[in-house]
Amino acid sequence: MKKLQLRKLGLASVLLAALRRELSLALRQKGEVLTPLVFFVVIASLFPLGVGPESALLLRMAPGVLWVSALLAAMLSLQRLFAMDYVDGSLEQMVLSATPLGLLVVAKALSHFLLSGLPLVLMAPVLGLQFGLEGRALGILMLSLLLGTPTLSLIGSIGAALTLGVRGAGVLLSLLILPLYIPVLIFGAGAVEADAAGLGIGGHLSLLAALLVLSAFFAPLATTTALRISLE
Amino acid sequence: MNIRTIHWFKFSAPQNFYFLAGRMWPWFATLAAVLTALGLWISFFVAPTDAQQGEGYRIIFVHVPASQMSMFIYLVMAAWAGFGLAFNTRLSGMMASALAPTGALFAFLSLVTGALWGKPMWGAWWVWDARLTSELILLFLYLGFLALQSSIDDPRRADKACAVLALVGVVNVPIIYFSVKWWNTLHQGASVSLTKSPTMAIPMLWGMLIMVVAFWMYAIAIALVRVRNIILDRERHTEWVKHAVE
Amino acid sequence: MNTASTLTFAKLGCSRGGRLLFQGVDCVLEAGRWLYVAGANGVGKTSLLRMVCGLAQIESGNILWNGLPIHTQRETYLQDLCYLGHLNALQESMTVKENLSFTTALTGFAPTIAQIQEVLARFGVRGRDQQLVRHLSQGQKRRVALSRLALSAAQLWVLDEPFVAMDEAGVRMLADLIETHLNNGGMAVVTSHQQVAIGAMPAQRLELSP
Amino acid sequence: MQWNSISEFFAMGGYAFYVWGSFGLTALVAVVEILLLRSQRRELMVHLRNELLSERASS
Repeated sequence: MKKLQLRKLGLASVLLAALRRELSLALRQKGEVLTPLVFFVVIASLFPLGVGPESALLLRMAPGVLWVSALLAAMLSLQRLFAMDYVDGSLEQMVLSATPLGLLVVAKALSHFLLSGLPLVLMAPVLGLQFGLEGRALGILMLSLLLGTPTLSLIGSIGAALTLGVRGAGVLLSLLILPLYIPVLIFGAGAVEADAAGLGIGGHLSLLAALLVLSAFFAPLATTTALRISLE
Repeated sequence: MNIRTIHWFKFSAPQNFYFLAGRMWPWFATLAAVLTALGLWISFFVAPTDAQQGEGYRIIFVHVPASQMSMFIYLVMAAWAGFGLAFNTRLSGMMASALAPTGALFAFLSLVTGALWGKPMWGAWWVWDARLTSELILLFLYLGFLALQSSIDDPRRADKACAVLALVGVVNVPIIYFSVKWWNTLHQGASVSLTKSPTMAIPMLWGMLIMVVAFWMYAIAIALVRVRNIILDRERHTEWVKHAVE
Repeated sequence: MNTASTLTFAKLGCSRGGRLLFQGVDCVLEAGRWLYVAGANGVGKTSLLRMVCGLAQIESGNILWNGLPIHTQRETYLQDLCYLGHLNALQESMTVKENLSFTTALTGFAPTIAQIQEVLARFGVRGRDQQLVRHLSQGQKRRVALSRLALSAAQLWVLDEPFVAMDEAGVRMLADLIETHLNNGGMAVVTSHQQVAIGAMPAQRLELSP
Repeated sequence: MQWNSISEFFAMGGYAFYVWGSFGLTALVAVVEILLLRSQRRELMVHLRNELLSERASS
């Protein structure tokens, strides 16, 4: 029997392959991509029913409500970030592969952002209109979500890794992760409110960006440690 | 025993620490009791009435130590956790999990006494003051730690997972505090804050200081007793535990 | 492959849930040889293999690869390692080809379709490359998982019960594959309930006992 | 000392509920924690002894 000669791959193509796999896997389970999005819409639509249709009040609440709904929706899909690969052993192969695990984690977080964060960004203006937000405010809402949701995916990956194969992982995940989401919520929703109050939003947005950079650096580190612990 | 002959790494083995902790905790407990008595006496009989807040300010003698302890214990917990992850010592994880419940209780006490102070001073049980809000989030972090700890069956894995969580938490605490403060100043201008406690007379300061130390001693004594239980439970198959139980 | 490679266990010990499984295991495996790990159920064969991979933490003793502890050289060591555990590492909703190209890509190589088809044919799952994994039988899934070995460039194979649930032809096939691997200077650490002969080479035997 | 009578001390200048509530709750929490730890230790000891006895009996 002869040994096969295989083509060598660069690191970038390995990561691209990992990203492509995540995306195609998710797209084959369309329900799992769409459900958080529908959840986002439903949650946000419940608030006016709860507090009444008074437009001034809704306008005041809009940034906070939309951001909180986005947090919850992003969290819904977090649990399956590693769960399927954990069950079938693919995760073991990733941990044992020559590819740095941190980069694979980034690829996974990126795919989570593309599949749950980005749709939220695109969906937000529609819901914003329901709350009476307009033009400029909608733009700022989208911008803050665009800067904030990748951070949610990155921080969330830590929680997803910690709760792998654990009893009641779903609820536990939210308990672990939601407190860590608070800064993102504050600066994200704050940006829209600050603009409505006639204040500058530069500070908010740069802090969101700083959080993104910080979490892009630290979260993969924590996640890889947590993954190794979960597989032990 | 000559203190220089104590080999510190010897005590990082759970079984040695078990006996060391057994000898140490009564001392800390006694200190805690004495200092609490002294602190209470100062808080009620020496410290004068405050000009603005009357007798109501006396709540700070438990509120301030409780909130300080809740933050310190989280730091200490994270330090143990980091040590455990870096050097893979079993004792570190046990210490972290022995500290967590006490830290959570202090956070809870800090919130409730804060509310009991806030009601007569501001007329509301709860205000979204930056300090109180951060304390609430700290309580959430503790609860997450405890929940994760209890939902993983393998204690070694639980220790390590919780260590990662504690470290992530400790990196986030300053960020959370900063963001809450930012949020607070944006939404309500100048508000009464628990940090702006009355202009402190010297006896007040002493009372608070002694109460803080008393709480420290209490926390250490409790953690030592709890870590003894944890060690016994984890090492139940070893010979020395069988001897110790007899 | 490096013909001077060695895998060394030095006073290796393992306990689970406070109970000692084994201790003081010493062993040296050289290139071109395979290690047959034997022992009763629950004696820690799988734990040993997971330690060899670096999945489980080493509690006492050490595992050396080319003379260096494996945890000090994780990146290089993992390039030389291929692990096949109880789990197949196959995603049900992906095709066989997608699964194999992904797990191979993780090791830094890209197989062509023809190469995948060739490997699958060798393992008796010819023409299944475009099928979804969920449409395969258990035995077929295992064969697909094993064919990952043929696509691996790693020197050290760590195989946990690879012969389980294989028919005679499958066992033969896998044994031949391992033999070729050894002849090319490879090494393998294998657990197995049944006695299997691999080539003419006698296995190095490691009997685990408490 | 600023208290003229016992009742004045307990009244805490009208803040009795808040002050005594705070101190009382803190004391309560500490006592409960201590009692819980004690019962936890007792249970653990009983449990470990039983385990040891059954182990001895079976061997």
